[in-house]
Amino acid sequence: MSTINSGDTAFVLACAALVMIMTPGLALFYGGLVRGKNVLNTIMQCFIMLGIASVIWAFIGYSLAFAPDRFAGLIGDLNYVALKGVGQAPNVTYSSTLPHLVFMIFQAMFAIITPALITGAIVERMKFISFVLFISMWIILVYAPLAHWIWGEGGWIRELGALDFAGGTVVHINSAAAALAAAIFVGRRKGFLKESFHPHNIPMTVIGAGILWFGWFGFNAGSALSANGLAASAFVTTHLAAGSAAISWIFIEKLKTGKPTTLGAASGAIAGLVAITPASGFVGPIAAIVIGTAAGILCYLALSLKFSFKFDDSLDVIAIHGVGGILGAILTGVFASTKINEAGANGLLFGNPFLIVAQGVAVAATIGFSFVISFIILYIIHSFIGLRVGEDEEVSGLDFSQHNETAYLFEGLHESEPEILTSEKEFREESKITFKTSPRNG
Amino acid sequence: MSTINSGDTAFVLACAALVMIMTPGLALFYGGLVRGKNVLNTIMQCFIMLGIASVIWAFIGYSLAFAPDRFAGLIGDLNYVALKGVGQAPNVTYSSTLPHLVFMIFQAMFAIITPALITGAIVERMKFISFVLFISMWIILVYAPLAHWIWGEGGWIRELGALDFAGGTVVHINSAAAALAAAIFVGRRKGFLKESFHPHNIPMTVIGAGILWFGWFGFNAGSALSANGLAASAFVTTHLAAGSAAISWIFIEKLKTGKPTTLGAASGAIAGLVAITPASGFVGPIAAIVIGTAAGILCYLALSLKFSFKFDDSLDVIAIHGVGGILGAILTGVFASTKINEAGANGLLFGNPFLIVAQGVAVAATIGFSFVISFIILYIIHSFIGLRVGEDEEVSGLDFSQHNETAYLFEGLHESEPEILTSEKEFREESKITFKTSPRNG
Amino acid sequence: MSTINSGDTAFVLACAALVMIMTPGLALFYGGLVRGKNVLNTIMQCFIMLGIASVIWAFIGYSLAFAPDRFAGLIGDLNYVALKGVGQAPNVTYSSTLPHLVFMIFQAMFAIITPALITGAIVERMKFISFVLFISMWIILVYAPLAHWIWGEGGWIRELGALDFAGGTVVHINSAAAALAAAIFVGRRKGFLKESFHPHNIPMTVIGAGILWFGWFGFNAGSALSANGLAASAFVTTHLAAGSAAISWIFIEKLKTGKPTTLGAASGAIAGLVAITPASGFVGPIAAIVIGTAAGILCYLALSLKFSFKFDDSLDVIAIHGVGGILGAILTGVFASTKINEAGANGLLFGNPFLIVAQGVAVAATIGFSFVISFIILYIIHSFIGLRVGEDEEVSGLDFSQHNETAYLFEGLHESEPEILTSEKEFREESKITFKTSPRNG
Amino acid sequence: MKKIEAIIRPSKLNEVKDALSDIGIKGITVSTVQGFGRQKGHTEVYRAVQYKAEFVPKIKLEIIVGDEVADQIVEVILNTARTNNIGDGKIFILPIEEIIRIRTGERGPGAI
Amino acid sequence: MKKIEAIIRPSKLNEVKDALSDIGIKGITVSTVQGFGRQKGHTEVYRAVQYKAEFVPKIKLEIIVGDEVADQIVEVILNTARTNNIGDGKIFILPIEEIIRIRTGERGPGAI
Amino acid sequence: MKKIEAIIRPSKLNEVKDALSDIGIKGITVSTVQGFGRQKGHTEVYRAVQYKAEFVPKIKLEIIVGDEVADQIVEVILNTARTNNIGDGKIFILPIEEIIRIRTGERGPGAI
Ligand SMILES: Nc1ncnc2c1ncn2[C@@H]1O[C@H](COP(=O)(O)OP(=O)(O)O)[C@@H](O)[C@H]1O
Ligand SMILES: Nc1ncnc2c1ncn2[C@@H]1O[C@H](COP(=O)(O)OP(=O)(O)O)[C@@H](O)[C@H]1O
Ligand SMILES: Nc1ncnc2c1ncn2[C@@H]1O[C@H](COP(=O)(O)OP(=O)(O)O)[C@@H](O)[C@H]1O
Repeated sequence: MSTINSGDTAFVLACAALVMIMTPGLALFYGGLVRGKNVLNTIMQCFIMLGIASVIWAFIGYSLAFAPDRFAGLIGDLNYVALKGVGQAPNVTYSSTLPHLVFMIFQAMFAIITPALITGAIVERMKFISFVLFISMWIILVYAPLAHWIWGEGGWIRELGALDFAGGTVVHINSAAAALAAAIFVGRRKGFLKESFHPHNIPMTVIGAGILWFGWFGFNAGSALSANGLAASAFVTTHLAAGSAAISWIFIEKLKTGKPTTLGAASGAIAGLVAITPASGFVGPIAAIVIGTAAGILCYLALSLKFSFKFDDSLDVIAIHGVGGILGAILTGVFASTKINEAGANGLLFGNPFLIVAQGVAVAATIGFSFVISFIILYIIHSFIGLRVGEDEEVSGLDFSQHNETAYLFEGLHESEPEILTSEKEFREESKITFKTSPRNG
Repeated sequence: MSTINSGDTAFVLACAALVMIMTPGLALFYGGLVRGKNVLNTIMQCFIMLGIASVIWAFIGYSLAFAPDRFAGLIGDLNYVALKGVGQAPNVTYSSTLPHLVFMIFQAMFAIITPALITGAIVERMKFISFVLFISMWIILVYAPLAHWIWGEGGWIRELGALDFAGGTVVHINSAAAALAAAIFVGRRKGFLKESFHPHNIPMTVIGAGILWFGWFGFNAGSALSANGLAASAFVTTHLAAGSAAISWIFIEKLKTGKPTTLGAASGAIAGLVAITPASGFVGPIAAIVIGTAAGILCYLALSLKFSFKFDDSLDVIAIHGVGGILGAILTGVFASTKINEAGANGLLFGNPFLIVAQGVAVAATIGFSFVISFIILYIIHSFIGLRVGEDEEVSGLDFSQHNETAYLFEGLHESEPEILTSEKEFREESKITFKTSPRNG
Repeated sequence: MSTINSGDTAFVLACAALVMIMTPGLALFYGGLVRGKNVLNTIMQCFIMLGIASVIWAFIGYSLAFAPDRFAGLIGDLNYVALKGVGQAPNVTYSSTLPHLVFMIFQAMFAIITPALITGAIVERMKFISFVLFISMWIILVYAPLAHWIWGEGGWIRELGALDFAGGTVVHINSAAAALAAAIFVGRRKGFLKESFHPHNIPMTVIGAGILWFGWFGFNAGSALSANGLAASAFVTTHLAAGSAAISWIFIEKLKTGKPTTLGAASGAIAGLVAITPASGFVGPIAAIVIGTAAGILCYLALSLKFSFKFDDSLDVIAIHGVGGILGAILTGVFASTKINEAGANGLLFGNPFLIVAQGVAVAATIGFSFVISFIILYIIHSFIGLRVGEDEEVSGLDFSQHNETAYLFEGLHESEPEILTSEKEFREESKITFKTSPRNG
Repeated sequence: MKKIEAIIRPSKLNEVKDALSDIGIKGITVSTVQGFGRQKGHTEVYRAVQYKAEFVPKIKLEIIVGDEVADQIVEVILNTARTNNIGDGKIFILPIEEIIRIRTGERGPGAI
Repeated sequence: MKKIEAIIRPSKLNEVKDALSDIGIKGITVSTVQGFGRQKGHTEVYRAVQYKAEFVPKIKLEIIVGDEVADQIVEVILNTARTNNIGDGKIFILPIEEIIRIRTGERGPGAI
Repeated sequence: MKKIEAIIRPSKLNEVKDALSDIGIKGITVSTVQGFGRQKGHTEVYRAVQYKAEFVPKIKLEIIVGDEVADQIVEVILNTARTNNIGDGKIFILPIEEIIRIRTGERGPGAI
């Protein structure tokens, strides 16, 4: 029988809130890494996902991903379109102790942050409108199907036996594959390999990492969909992997460049969080430390890929989310144990060589599908309206060129405020305001 | 029988923490919008509410609002003064599954943020001491009675049948009405309509909006006072309304001024959150999207009010919290459904034209009461000590004039630190510190 | 019988996440107070604790603190080394309704923030590597034993009957005693008493305080280890003490220096939170207001200690965490009541003069033990590799000298990006990148 | 041609700029500086310690003009930037040998 | 010796600096300024209100050089900083009487 | 009258200012600049990529003084700003034609 459990409901709602705050956290993380003339555009690309992805999810995305399977494990049907039938009673397919709405909104938060992750590869040069169109189509055509394949009842990769506790494939590898397509298609920033693109505010980035880490507890532990021992286990593995990766990243950094950096610690933590994501509910704490340590080192080394292949993955989405996600997916196939999670499977270390194969298939399918469809979407938008801002706009910065805004106005010229223009008759005499919402002026 | 439910307790305590963080979030939201010379004063006006409003609430406010009704639905009695009798056992009048202290502290967080919202209308010019006095009296004379009318057992508006799930009237319309009184009485900033008051740090504002959104889940879903389907429903409506409003605001902005702005997305989200607040526990998700979309557009259009009527509502409290709150209250009367919440009522759309009338009465009573009493309080303070800083103080900034502080000290002059003065004998020889707490010096 | 309660589990996991976010919050709180050239190092010293302390805790710290007592209440045994046996089933010694992992990770968060607190005393001058070594040894040799003494089953101070609900001794007095040792041993900053060390970003500090306050709900209420009336009570006392202390600090500040400051309100709030920590689960709300008010005043007055004794406790760890912690521990001996918490004891006010004696012993033992062992650890590190950066490095700032980074790059010189150096052959022709991870270049 | 440098209060920038604009000045270069002079800075307080800021934020204007308008500009600045309180600032006049407009390569007064 | 002051676009700083370096210039002092001139600033929008920014961010270079290289420097700046759009900036040449290197106390051209 | 411009290390500002104050200098205008010279900037590292910062933060002092004290000021700056390491900076002396105190309208040496 399905009765709602208040502890589980409290837990998963709190986790949904935690995952929600990850998107503003990501906005800070990315925002600090770009130049000051592009920080608002970077923040905006994350923030607006809270609007766009949420609405798309409610109308169609959730149904495609989690409504009963329609075609051979490929896509959900339209039963839940516009949240029809998604109410306060449980959806026993996914959880018998939670209101269906709780499961839906928890999943919505994943559909918000995943496209936001992609932006790291195209910051400082993509048209905002093209970005919005790209991401809108992407959620429907890439994210929802993939979520169905891997998490949906009847999804073909799930049926295959591949494990992804909280989104190593669906979220991280998926966004990284799309990021690669986008970085290639949108092209390099003016000055790539010639100029430094010095982060404009590293404290902002580190705080963003702190918020991401905080929210990731919701991401991973919440994926247990219940406030139980499994949630606790996922919580612990998440924390330990993040911490170990922060250490291993600054350790190798110290070896390679002489000093441990703050940005390195923050980047390492994120790499660890990415890598533990698929494994978090299947492995024990020491395995988590191994996974985290490996992620810190491997993702650090993967930073060189973009220079070797000369694509401008500006904020290293591929090195961190791609490589970290693949590492995590594969190591899940090594360290997973049914002692941790009965609903899971044993990995290589516990005598089962098949899991790692399934994990490999899941990874390959995710990369292939996401890359190809993302490329096609980009191609279509490119053909109609273009993907990239003009060179002048890139030089003057996207905050101004895309949003008519400037992020900061610091000391000194406070009193030299710019003039206000007006076109409202009644103000003209006494002021210089242009006010654009007035009905008389509209 | 009343037994404490651990899931509900966990949930509402977590929600209380979420509502608490909204006040620092508001400090960021407002702080980023003012000029750099006033950012600390703006932050302080929010932050200090965590002290002042909390203590007033514990001593008297909670009792006036939620102790048993005293005069015909107008005010609570003094039974709970200084939290007498407010303990670990439930107060079954409001919730039988929560410790009474949980209900009290959850409500306290609302009494903190509501006065903080008002500050948006008087930033950059009001004396700090006058502000503190105003707000202290306001919590007792305006907030507590209104909370009693609308949420208190026996409160006359509650008896009338008006619905306000989480504070559309009590929090938003109320603070906006007081903000109008304050904006008028305190007067316009020097340079209003002539100079621009360019926000000094928009990333700060957007992050503030993110934190507000995050905290708002506690605000609205927590108002279910239980971790159940209703809480889930309120959580979902909150999220969707915020997201839709962010979209609709930047959409109309694009039509009117050519570009979607980051500040617009953040402002729209807040408008949507305001509008859904009274409705959040009574309407379904699609209604929430409609309410949010309407709020984004209407609040945007309402921005012009302050220019038409020439009051300096500096950070648009009236346009966002006033107009958004009224819209939400009225649309609650349209979209409310007992299918969502049995304890609620049906709105116009579900065949009940009376609810909208009750909502209108609630709105009108709130505006009238709050505006008039706020005006009287301001008048009294004005008569005794004045409300406004001197013109010189306004020019040099309130951070310095009210708090002897400067918010930022960036690169370059780091080494040219100001001298330290001393009046402590023993230091005079070797240093120049003035230390003000030394007992020998006091 | 021990069965896991989902409400309690949800609550304590949420609280663990809240305590985790305190460390990034502390990074902001401290980071804003230092000069811009040292902000990253300051943030890093906090952030890296999330890595180092977590891993040490998992491998050995938790076992030393909470495994069954080994030597007369002095230390736990090695049963839980590497989290052996710490699983999803409850550890009934500490909580019968939570998975053991939940208790472990909740405690881990305390072991992270405690060493981070110490950094306030040595910012802007300590070598990063020496700091890391110091803190690693400190967690094992100081923190874990002390936690065992006071919280461990069989710990001698616990047996004595001293009360410390959430860490007044273990966390605050302990970190302050170590801070004193470190401030003395590492020495004063160049320019101490001669130059001002003007905070570079007070909004950052205030927001840090807001996040700390938010997280402190997890710290204190979570220490009830259950979502019940006691947790609610601790939540309320925490909030009221923080609020009262913010008020009393700015009040005495106004008397002494003429104006209430924003930094004062934030500092006062932290002082109140510190002082209520040991008392939070034993006293009622009015006692909490008394404790908070006293903390705001006393910690303010204690700021002068560092000038009288001329140690450079740069960010006032001793005045706030030391004095505040001692005050709280003693007042717990005054205001504790078994009416609030049956598992506690009555204090002086409720007729029991013995509790205050036990509290005094706990305080003295904590200070003595922590100070002496910290000093020894510092001495060892000093002898081998030194504690302090060179004078040149101090002048140019620790961000650069310890981490090769610069925190901010603001407007104006955006386009004058520094050149990128290269030593990778294939790039030499077309660019100037030095890439340090390339295997060909490694 | 002359180079006129003026150190003024930040709060006067808009007024001065508008007044200069009114008399036909087409170009000004503005920067933020810190002044040390008779006017004393604020006393700020952090954690009970008072600091005296010795530097006062000022705005520096640099204007290149033909010899004939120099006096007029000085007049305009004197009239608009003055508050009669200590700290109003200074005007310096320097000789200048050449001015070139980068866009066109024009030299001399025509490039102003 | 001459003092050359050039007001240029921020986006041209790197190019100008590299070009000057190439012709053997060893020292430059750079600062950020706000320019008011024929080039008009951006129109920004905050909460439906449009603001016209009258100041445009510019970079100011100051270079002290011997008389003989002054012309060459002007040439280099003209060639690299020019975009042919309004707002390219100005070059000013001022006389200078003495230059001293603090490190060594050297005076005159050798101190450049 | 002379205009003395000095480019110094940020860490020397306080010392120089105090020393100038001691010899009776009443006014100084200070600004932050970036220097490009023999002294090379830091090498910073972001995500495994090393960047060489070519600009070094410096402080610029501007002091208008009567002809007679110019040499004394140069002396004082040389003595206090010197560390004998590359990057100590430069002093430039420029001629100045007039100085006016805005507050009073005074001109010439009395306005200094
Ligand atoms: N001799 C000087 N050289 C350079 N700048 C000066 C000089 N004297 C004053 N200033 C600048 O002018 C500003 C105002 O001078 P101050 O002495 O405070 O007041 P006043 O202009 O009213 O005499 C100072 O802050 C400083 O920036
Ligand atoms: N007479 C002047 N005095 C000082 N600075 C000037 C003067 N004229 C122009 N400038 C500076 O040069 C910059 C460019 O000038 P502007 O008139 O916009 O374009 P252009 O250089 O193409 O004629 C201005 O922003 C200003 O900083
Ligand atoms: N010819 C010059 N013109 C303008 N500024 C210069 C010149 N030469 C040096 N500078 C300034 O002086 C600073 C110090 O010069 P640098 O060559 O690094 O060392 P040093 O002063 O010891 O010779 C530079 O950073 C730059 O700001």
